[in-house]
Amino acid sequence: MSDEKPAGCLGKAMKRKEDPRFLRGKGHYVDDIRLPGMLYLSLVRSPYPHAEIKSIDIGDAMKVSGVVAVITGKDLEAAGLGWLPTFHGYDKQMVLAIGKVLFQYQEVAAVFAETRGAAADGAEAVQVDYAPLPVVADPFTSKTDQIILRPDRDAKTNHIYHWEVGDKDKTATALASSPKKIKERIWFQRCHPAPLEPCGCVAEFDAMGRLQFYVTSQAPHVYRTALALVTGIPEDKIHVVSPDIGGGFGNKVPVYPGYVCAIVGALKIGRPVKWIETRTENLTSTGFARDYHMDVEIGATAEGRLTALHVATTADHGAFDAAADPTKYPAGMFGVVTGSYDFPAAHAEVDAYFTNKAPGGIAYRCSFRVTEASYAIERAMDILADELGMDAAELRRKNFVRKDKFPYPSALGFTYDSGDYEKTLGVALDKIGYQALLKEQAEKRARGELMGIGFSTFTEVVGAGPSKHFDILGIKMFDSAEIRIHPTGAGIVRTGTKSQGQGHETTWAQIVGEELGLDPQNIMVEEGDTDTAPYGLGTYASRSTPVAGGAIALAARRVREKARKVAAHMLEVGEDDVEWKDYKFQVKGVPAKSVTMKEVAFAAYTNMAQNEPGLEASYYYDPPNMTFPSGAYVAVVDIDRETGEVKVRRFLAVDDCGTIINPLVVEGQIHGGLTEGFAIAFMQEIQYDKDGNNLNTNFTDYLLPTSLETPAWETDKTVTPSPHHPIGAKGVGESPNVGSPAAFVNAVVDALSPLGVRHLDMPLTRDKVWRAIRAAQVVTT
Amino acid sequence: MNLQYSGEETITASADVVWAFVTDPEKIGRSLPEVLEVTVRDPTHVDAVVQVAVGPVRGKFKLKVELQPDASRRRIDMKVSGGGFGSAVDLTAGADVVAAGDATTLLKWSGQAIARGPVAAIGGRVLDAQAQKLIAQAFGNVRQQLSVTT
Amino acid sequence: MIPAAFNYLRAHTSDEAFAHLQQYGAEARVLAGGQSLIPAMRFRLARPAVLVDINAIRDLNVLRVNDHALTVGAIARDSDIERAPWINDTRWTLIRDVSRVVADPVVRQLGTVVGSLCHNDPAGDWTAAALAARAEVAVRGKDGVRHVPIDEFLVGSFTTAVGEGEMALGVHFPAAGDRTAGAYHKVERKVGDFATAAAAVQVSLGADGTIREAGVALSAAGPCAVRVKEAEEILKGQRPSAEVIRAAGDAASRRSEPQGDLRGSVEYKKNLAGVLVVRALRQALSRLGVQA
Amino acid sequence: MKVNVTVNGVPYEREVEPRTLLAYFLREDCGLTGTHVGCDTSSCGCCVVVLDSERAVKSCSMFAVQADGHQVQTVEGLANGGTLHPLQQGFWDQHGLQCGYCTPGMLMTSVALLKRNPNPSESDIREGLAGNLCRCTGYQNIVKAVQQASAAMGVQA
Repeated sequence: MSDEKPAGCLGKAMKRKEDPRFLRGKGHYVDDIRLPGMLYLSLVRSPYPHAEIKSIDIGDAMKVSGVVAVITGKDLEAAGLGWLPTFHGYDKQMVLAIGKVLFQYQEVAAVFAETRGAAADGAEAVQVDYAPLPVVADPFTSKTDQIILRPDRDAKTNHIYHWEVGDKDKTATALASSPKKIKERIWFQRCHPAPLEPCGCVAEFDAMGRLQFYVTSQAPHVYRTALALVTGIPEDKIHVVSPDIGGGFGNKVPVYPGYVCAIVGALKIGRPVKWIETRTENLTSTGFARDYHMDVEIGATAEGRLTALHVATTADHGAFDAAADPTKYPAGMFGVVTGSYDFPAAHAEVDAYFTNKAPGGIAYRCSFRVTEASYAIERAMDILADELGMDAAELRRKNFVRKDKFPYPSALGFTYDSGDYEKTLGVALDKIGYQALLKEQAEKRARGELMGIGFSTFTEVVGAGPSKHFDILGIKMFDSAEIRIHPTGAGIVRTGTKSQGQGHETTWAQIVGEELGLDPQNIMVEEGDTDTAPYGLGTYASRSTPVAGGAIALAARRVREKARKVAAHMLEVGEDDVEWKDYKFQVKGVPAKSVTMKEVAFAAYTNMAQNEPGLEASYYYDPPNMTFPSGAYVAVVDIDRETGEVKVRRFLAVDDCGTIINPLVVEGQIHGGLTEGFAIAFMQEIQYDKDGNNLNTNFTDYLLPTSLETPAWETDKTVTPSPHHPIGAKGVGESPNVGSPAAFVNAVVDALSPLGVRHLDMPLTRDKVWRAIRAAQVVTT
Repeated sequence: MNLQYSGEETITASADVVWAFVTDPEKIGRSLPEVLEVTVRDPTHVDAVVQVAVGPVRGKFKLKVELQPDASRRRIDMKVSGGGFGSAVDLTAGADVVAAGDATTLLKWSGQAIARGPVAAIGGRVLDAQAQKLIAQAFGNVRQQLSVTT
Repeated sequence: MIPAAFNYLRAHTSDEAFAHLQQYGAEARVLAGGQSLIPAMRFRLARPAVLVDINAIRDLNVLRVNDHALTVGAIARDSDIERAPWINDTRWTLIRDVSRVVADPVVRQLGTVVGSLCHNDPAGDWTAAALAARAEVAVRGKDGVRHVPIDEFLVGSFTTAVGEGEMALGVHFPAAGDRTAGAYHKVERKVGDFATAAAAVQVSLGADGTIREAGVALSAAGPCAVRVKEAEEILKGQRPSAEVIRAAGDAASRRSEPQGDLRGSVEYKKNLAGVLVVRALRQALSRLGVQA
Repeated sequence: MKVNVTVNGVPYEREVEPRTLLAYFLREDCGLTGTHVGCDTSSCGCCVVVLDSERAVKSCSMFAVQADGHQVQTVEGLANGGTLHPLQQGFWDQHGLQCGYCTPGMLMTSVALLKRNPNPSESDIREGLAGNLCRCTGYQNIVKAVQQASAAMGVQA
């Protein structure tokens, strides 16, 4: 153990403690688990998007060598497990199809076999007789209710919910009287987080009758409670372990049918069952993202002062409403659609509909619909700037929420904790060399070349969230930490979070190290095991640093208070005469008389006098507010007129996520998020044709960028701490995915604006860009 | 994957002979290209197993054929639904039997196929060019078998 | 996804491989690179009963250049070409360009040129290059080895002149005169994707600076790679000029009959065919020191 | 069928079905779970291993029977006891990994890349890694990791 005095480890670019096992190939992922007698589960899936199931013949399948059992929806229904409540509780989802299938690739039967090969052979041998039904492939057709998709529900309509926030009348009158107005339908296409590790699990009932459930879950405790409620197995008899996870991005929040089938199989057959989905199953049946058709209207004065914002969204939720939003927020945090701007009046509404597509909607680094909201406002601001003939940066600066207005009550009900939008944009404009770029652009435009500059000055809302507003399945969205310091000054911190690559084993240790003046190299972090970790709501929506980070800091401060008593005994002074300064306990006014936390820790076990022995504490943190990270992104693009190819020449991201725990980890999160934003803007879509066929069912058609397509990223920061967070941290994981798509699209539309192009929906494929140029040429020539 | 097809066959046989042929489930079943098994269920339903082989793609498709003859208009509609490779193909085809003088008949056909699942996703590029050939081959077989019998 | 079961036969000589293929006919597939076959097997679209592995046959691992031809054996890998000592020779610039954009850098370590020709994907890269370079494929059948010109070898989508029980041994790219250069321009959505459109060209200049020989072919422009004869005739005998190149490009665009799909509309791909032929011709000529 | 494959210098003799993919042979028959599987279409590259100490290959696009009599190097064979390979050290220093799922494939592709081209430029590296997908890092730090390793190995060589 190192003895030198730690000079504080917050903000240090520490190398990650968890890397050595990954570098040596010793990571421990779900598919690495092999238990004696383990069976393999393969799911039979429907090629039809909407069809009655006339019959399921498992005779041939049972004859396939190695096949042990086959179960169908009817078997599950008999065991009371036919349907699964969805996470925010308004709807339910079939585990295996019962009576009919509602989306292509929906689960129809589960085959259990001795080997992977036998399971696949068995699945192929199951004969299902489908009677195709007419298909509803988009929310606008669904809205007409000509074909009712879910007769199982009381309300005989495809309309799932109407949600709205803001002042409808005030906004309508403000819009009506605004001298300048724009209105545009902006679609954020359906896409998919596609983590490199597909979802999967291993389920086993051990000798004690306890369910040992190893699963790719971003929220293991919520899984344990949900499974207890669904299966009736007492919660003490359920042990959920999320081992190392190969990327999540929200895809590993929902509970999938494959998990329930594995558990039922393990129970019925009495042998462990492993289910690992294929890439095709991942892309076609697990939680998709977005699919919001947003009609955006903004009003402004002639000088570009914003007067009002109205957004009406038609949302495609697929066959079941499995969007894992907090209970009171069916449209998640869409209310942040006013963005960084001071709108006097605003009104946002969302209507959601069922379609014959996979369920989901909340995933892909999206903070509960914040990506859709941020894209809508940042795209619409450029359209308004174009309408006003104003510089896009100037229009933004003119309408930013002023620094002195925080905490800022937004027109749609949020209280922004802090921000310095002008400073962040200033750093970006300066570093990108905005004036020089404008000059270059003017010269290029004179020569008919297409160069574009695009901005996105977003504000997002993360860290869900205060218990008075936020719960999932009724469980409030707090988070917790347990810290125990050992006699030699080493320690362990356990949290209810679950990293899927975000570096918690290092950043959590840095918070404890900072708060207690201990060496983070010797603070072990443990998460993901529901038998040992305190209850937490898991890692998604950039909530771990804002919520669990707060819990860790406050648990550490409780440890410090306990330690103060022992320190007072060691320093032979009263408790009130001891102060914590420069990472050690000092006698007030006599800094030379001090003891380090390491020394106090040893004393806590060996010389604690009348104090309670040991040194540990826990804290369940209910955050008073969410946090509001922001940023200023700038993209510079050049377009090849003949091939429609867009080359991203530069991309600068200036992020403000408050206090930074580890700059190396923050930079890594930003690179990763920008790459996802780039992929969404130019390459990614889960498309269904009018017959309900999924056209992007694997990596040959659902495109992930490689090292060659991915631009080089320039990053910078401003730091505006969150006033209410124990260490001022806001969380950053989602900002780049939230903020960057609009910057890319704004840059491309800016490049094409001389041709009269005003808006293009993502993804901006070569074909789409080329046809926009060609259509404009037909107009102008 | 949604594919449209059409074509024409000139058959040296009378319209009545052609009509009798195309409304016979056994004969239609036998006309399917590379057919392995034909099982007639009833006068308007026949099941068949066909071998599909294009480059690396090779395997069996189980087809259910439903005939909808309309004697008054001498038009026969067919609904073919098939499964294989964990995928599904639904084909609707219609053929008009038109007498063309001196004991020859024109068989004018058009069809639409929807392919679903891996066959469409992966084999889509294989399928389109191939499906046109398969359907043309089926109606070609009809012509061959008829010209033999007369 | 796990393939359907099959029998594996490893052949140590061409005769052994040929004997297996003759025995099992349509039920057997040759396993060389396997980079198109194995994914199709994992989806169970391809389910051969027998795989004949030819990777151990030393005399098929040929990559030889001499005065009259570049010979590529059936198990010579894309990456072997990428790293061949002669690859920077102007004569082989078409081959070099293709070897750098086919599939992705790791798949190229196992993928083979001959395998790609036999697979004959409508958007294949090597098939278009073979047309432009007027290659010949050596096919061993019951009555010995025949050399099939590439135009006859490529029959239709995923179908070639290799009959049941037959086997492709290698491909010969004729070594044209020294004032020869080529180029391959491919637009793909990302590395590893099939071509949205691609143009393969190879031109040979005569002593007087006119174009003595021209090969122009397109990928993803029909059931399989297609030679653009009209463009070749426009170029032949002409002195390289912007107009001639433009005319060849327009001919290519007219000849292109692509499918509309996720990669692009018919209109886009047809236009792209012309654009890429123009760019490829310009680059090939500039490699010969001619700016047109 | 019986196969003999030397993996990281250790001979493994196993009875396998011909259809067993090399990736699953390594993971399940040899218990070396460092090699990962992430797709169905030879696209992602997290299954890359080095064949006969020269070729980086996607072990999901090769059958175990094809590796009979050959040598395979996987990520578990990179470190030399306690000392990390320069590439492993580079990835660690440059934060070239986050979830770790693509890392084995990235490392093995880089081993073959540096063997062929000991001091590659940034674009050589980006081109060489274009067959390996990563969803977390955005590649920038992976490229820096390979650059650091090639410099360190250049000094040693």
